[in-house]
Amino acid sequence: MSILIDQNTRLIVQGITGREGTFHTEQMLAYGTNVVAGVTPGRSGQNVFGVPVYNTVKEAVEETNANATVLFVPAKYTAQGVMEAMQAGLKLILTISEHVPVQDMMKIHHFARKYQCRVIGPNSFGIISPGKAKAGFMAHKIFTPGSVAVMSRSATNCYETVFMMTNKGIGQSTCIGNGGDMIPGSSFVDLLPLLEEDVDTKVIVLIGEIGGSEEELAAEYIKQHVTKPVITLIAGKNAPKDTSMGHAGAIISPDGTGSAEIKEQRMQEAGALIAESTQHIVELLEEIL
Amino acid sequence: MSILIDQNTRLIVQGITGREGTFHTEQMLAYGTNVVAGVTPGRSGQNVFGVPVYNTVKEAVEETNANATVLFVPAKYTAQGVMEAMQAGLKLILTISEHVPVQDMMKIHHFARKYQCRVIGPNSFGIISPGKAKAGFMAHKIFTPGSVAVMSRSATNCYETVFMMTNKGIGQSTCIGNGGDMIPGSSFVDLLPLLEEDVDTKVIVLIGEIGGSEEELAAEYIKQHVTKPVITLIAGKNAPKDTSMGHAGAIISPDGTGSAEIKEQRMQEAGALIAESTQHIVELLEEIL
Amino acid sequence: MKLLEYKAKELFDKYGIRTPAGIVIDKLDKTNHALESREDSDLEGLSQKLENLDYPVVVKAQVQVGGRGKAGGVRFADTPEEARNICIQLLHSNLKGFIVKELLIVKKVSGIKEWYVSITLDRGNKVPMIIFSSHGGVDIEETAITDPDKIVKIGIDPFIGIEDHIVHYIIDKSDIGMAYFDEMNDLLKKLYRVFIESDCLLAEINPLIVTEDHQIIAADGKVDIDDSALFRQQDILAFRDKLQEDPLILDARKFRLLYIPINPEGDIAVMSNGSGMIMSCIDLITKKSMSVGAALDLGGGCTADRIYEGIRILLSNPRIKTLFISIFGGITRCDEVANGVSQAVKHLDSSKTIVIRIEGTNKEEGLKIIEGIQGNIISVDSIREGVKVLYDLQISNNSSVS
Amino acid sequence: MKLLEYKAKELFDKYGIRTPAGIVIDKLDKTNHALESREDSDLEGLSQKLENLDYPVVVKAQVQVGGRGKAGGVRFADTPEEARNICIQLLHSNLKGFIVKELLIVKKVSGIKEWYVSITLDRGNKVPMIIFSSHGGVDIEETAITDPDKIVKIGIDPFIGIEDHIVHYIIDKSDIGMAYFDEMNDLLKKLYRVFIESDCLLAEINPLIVTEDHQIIAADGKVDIDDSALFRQQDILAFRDKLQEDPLILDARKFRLLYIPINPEGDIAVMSNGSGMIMSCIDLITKKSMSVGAALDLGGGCTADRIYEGIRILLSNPRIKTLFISIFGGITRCDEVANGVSQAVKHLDSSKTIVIRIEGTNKEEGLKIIEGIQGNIISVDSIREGVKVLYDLQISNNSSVS
Repeated sequence: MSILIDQNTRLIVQGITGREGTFHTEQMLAYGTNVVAGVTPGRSGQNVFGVPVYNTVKEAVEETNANATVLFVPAKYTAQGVMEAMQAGLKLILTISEHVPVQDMMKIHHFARKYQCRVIGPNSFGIISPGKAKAGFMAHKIFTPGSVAVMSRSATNCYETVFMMTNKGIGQSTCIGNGGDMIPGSSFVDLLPLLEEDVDTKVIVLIGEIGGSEEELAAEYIKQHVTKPVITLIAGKNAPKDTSMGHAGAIISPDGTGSAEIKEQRMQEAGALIAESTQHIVELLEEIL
Repeated sequence: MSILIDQNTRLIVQGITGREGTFHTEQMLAYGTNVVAGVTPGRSGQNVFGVPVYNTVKEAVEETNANATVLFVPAKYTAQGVMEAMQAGLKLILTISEHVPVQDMMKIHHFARKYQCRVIGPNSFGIISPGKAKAGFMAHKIFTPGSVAVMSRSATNCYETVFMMTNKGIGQSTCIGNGGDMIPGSSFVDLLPLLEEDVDTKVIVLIGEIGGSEEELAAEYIKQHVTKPVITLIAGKNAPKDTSMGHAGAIISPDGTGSAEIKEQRMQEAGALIAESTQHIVELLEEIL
Repeated sequence: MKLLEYKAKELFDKYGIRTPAGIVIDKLDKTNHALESREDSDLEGLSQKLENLDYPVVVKAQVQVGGRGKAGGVRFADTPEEARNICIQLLHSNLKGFIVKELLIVKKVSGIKEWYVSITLDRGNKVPMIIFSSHGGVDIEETAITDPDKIVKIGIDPFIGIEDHIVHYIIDKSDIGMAYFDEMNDLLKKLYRVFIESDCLLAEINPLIVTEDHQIIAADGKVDIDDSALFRQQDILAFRDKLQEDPLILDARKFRLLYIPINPEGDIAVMSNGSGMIMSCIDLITKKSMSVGAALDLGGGCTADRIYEGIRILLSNPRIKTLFISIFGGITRCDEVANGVSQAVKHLDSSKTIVIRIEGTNKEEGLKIIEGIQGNIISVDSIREGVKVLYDLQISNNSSVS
Repeated sequence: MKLLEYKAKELFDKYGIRTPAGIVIDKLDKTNHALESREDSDLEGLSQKLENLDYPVVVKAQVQVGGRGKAGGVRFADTPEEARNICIQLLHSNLKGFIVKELLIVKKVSGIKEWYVSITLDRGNKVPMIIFSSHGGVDIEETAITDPDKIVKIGIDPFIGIEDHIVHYIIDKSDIGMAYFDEMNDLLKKLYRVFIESDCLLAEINPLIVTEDHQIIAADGKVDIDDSALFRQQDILAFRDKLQEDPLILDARKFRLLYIPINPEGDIAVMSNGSGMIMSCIDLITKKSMSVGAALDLGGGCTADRIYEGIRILLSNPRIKTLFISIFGGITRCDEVANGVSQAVKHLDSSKTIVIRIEGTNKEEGLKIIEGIQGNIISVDSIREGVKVLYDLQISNNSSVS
């Protein structure tokens, strides 16, 4: 078992005829992902590596019975594409682009609640359940099947960690890129219940960073509901206040909200193991497993 | 036990200083309902029969820890009042006025899903759990505690039925006025799960009428999930097509959608007992109990 | 509330939906007078109006009735003279029971295709729904039955509205071709605005004519407005008075009472303080093979004088022989009802009978008043008993007639 | 992106929010020239502008810096002459490191109260949040700590917006009195429109001055716009070029690179292909008591020439002695990185060192290129090893200096 993405996923690629969409469709197919349809308005009837293209998500769903979608579309069209996918009834929507306007994501957040669907991203590398399927743009070679779930706001910190894990023979059940934006479609606390339930996940690695209060909320949830060991890294301990660290979401408010100290403290109180670096995460994993 | 309304309900009356609001606050208090606050903008600091009045629902909730509200406000202000109650965090909202615009109710329906709250009405007499509490304007004298739950789109058919039940010594667990509008806040299918679960409800009476497909959806649910006996009456078997029968929702489409025949058929297939009249409902109850 | 075609056209025009150019012949008082007296010399106003049109034209009688075309209410004219003759024939004529008071005269549009489009309320999903078919025109209802695949339906999230993918979907499913995207996109978004901003229950265009140069034109429209929202649709509310409605409906409305015509042949009337009970009574009466002609809903808390008016209105219909009043009093007080009835019985035609059943608030006081009433009134203690009395009356009436 | 006060005022004015009347002194090229040469005779343009104002006025230096008032950047004048002198003193002066290029001169507003209001993004609840206090002005931050009850916060559902009950709630909780309902209602709805329509992260008014005749005036404003939304805020995007930003930020932006100033005293720079790794590197470096001066985020898929420019920009800061490059290549190819570095090393100042660690796509090719580079470059195999090398360099630098 894995969560969210596996062999039963029937994936749509929105923006499949674009440069990124085409490239990663090939990559995902090569990894074994069941990409059943692509969507680009005005390109119905074409195909990309044998994947049929439709004008609308709704037709793609009706024709192929797809159950998830990944968007390779520019940030300015992301909200529109996500809303289309929601209205077409999809319950898992992954969005990759960086720099989606905050108000667009605010809108998506509220609609996702209404449509009871899960949005991952934006500014996310996607999701991979190693050995089964991937949806997104992650360099899949570094991943290997196993029992550690990884959730990360940062792609590079996740890759770094996973690479070292794989080198040490520690595999992953599912790795999720939450994305580095101010308003992610899903935050740690939205995904923790799935990981806690997943029989194939033995340890949860949670790579957070400064800004917002997702880690604090996750800590509260971990305290009350999570029985599995959790290892966490909070990046940005030495970032200056009121300065965005590249990720739109990685910013400590002038009043100190979103600082790494509070996040680490809450996580410690919740019983999570605090890692000092990506390498330290792997060392802690070696101790536990 | 009862559902939705009982001794633990802490009720707000929105529009408490209006003629209807004041009159029914007195009635509800007399029946033992715990009316904890009233709301009328600009009337903060006043009180009505000892009930403190606030300018906003949010303040009323903060000050009195209220958990339900009933609106005695004109139809044109109903949507606004309901939305305010939702935003103040209330999860049970009863609305009484007739002739709320359809698009207002459409809006309310979608927001209620988002706020995960239950709206009953509009054009509803409210809810009563006999002997415990009532919220609404029903003539409570005819009700008596017991084990039959009644849900009705029509107030008069409900009264008529309950009056005869009480005369025959058959009491009610909870009676709910779903309201006669095109888009009710809650329809039968939304409430059936609560009645199926309620240990004090032994039989469910469902008084429907022509128009829409609430009875058909209820039948589907009953077939699959309801183990208790269900008695149903469908009013309007002889109403002409394309003519509203007083209730905005009681209208058979030109194409025949919403006819009583289909509703009765579906209910019969679901194993419900079909009553020919309100009096027949009571006769069937006497046979069952 | 259903709008007349010309009012629907006016609404479409306001939102920039393309409709055929045309005029409305209505408040031509002089013309009307002339028509009544058939004095041709007074019809100059009409002639002048007709001169400026682009021929051929269609002259359409503005009446709220189905099958208008077959009844001769839609006619074509190639010249102003022809049009004038048709106008004279149609104005003030009787079309299936309705007097023709207005005519809509529009340029005859010829097209290469006839489509159908409407936005309606999907009660199940609580959203506006677009219905589109590339097989529009008079046969749309048949198409819906014989070839449902030719009809595309798609719900619109009211908080999102019509985005491009909705238009793409409709075009793909109906196979009309992406060349129509701009026209369809523009039309659907405008029609949706009409639907939302005018509180519609239905906004329909049929036929939607596709011209040779691929423009689409709303050749005929039906619009139904939510009665509950008329308070914020002042423009349309004002128009309501122009509609030819049953005078009894209008009379009742003055007293905030709801008169509902049921079966034109029926000889029983039903009055109650709630529509649920009205429907229940009609069901029981009809089950006994009797026929209800009309019903009247008093609503809650009705007073004696309004009850009196309600009875007067129901019994002013000469077909109605018997009135069944069934009251379950909550806010409505039985003594008020009894007082209203008492007043009404004084003016009661001797051939008519009132059967009354009261229950609930102030029942005892009400019964006492009823006992004191002299006249054709029978008091009963339940709906079922009331229906039995109605049945007995029917039998004795029939036997006395025969 | 934070707007200068006068641009915030311009935005408020556009939405009809009441602000003090005033002028902006900016593109007075002649004036500026005159100021530089201190030739009084050339200042006529300025004098003329100042003549038409309503005195007393406040002259405010337009710079993006906190504590502007205490640093002498906000001054009062009773006459045009006084204003002129202040202008001459302030324009082109240096205020906490920023050259004053624009002045906002407004009528001095005297009020009976100073309130605070802002709309900000509540990241937790994903809604705009109104923050209001009847204890506004310079002490607002202190009030937030010492007297949090004096600050009212309420979230706005973005699909509903500000309804009357929101305004009632704020008035009740802050106890300013219902007499201010109309003014507050108007202001909040306008400020909310500013927030939504301009894609704000923050729209703040402080102080919000209440005049003797109970009008409320936005005397100073802060507006922060979502950078990701600038594509649809063309007006504001154009204004960005006016802001005085670190020239290195501007230089990097030209190459679609993100330059992030960290500690002005730091002598190490960090470059990576993702902000997560940048933060991780800074954390590890700082933990070893070293200090990072700046960082540069390459983003994904960066090419050799852009990498070259990134290195050039980071090392153009004379304080920076060592550059740590850490790459985990997914889309980014290690050979491209190595080629960029190779190019940069050719121009490398002999006092500076590059420490590089590459991993991922095309690592082998990259390492081969790096091996061939002649110059101050050290290749390492992990972040931890890289930090250790940085530490050793620091030690040896320090000892060689001492």
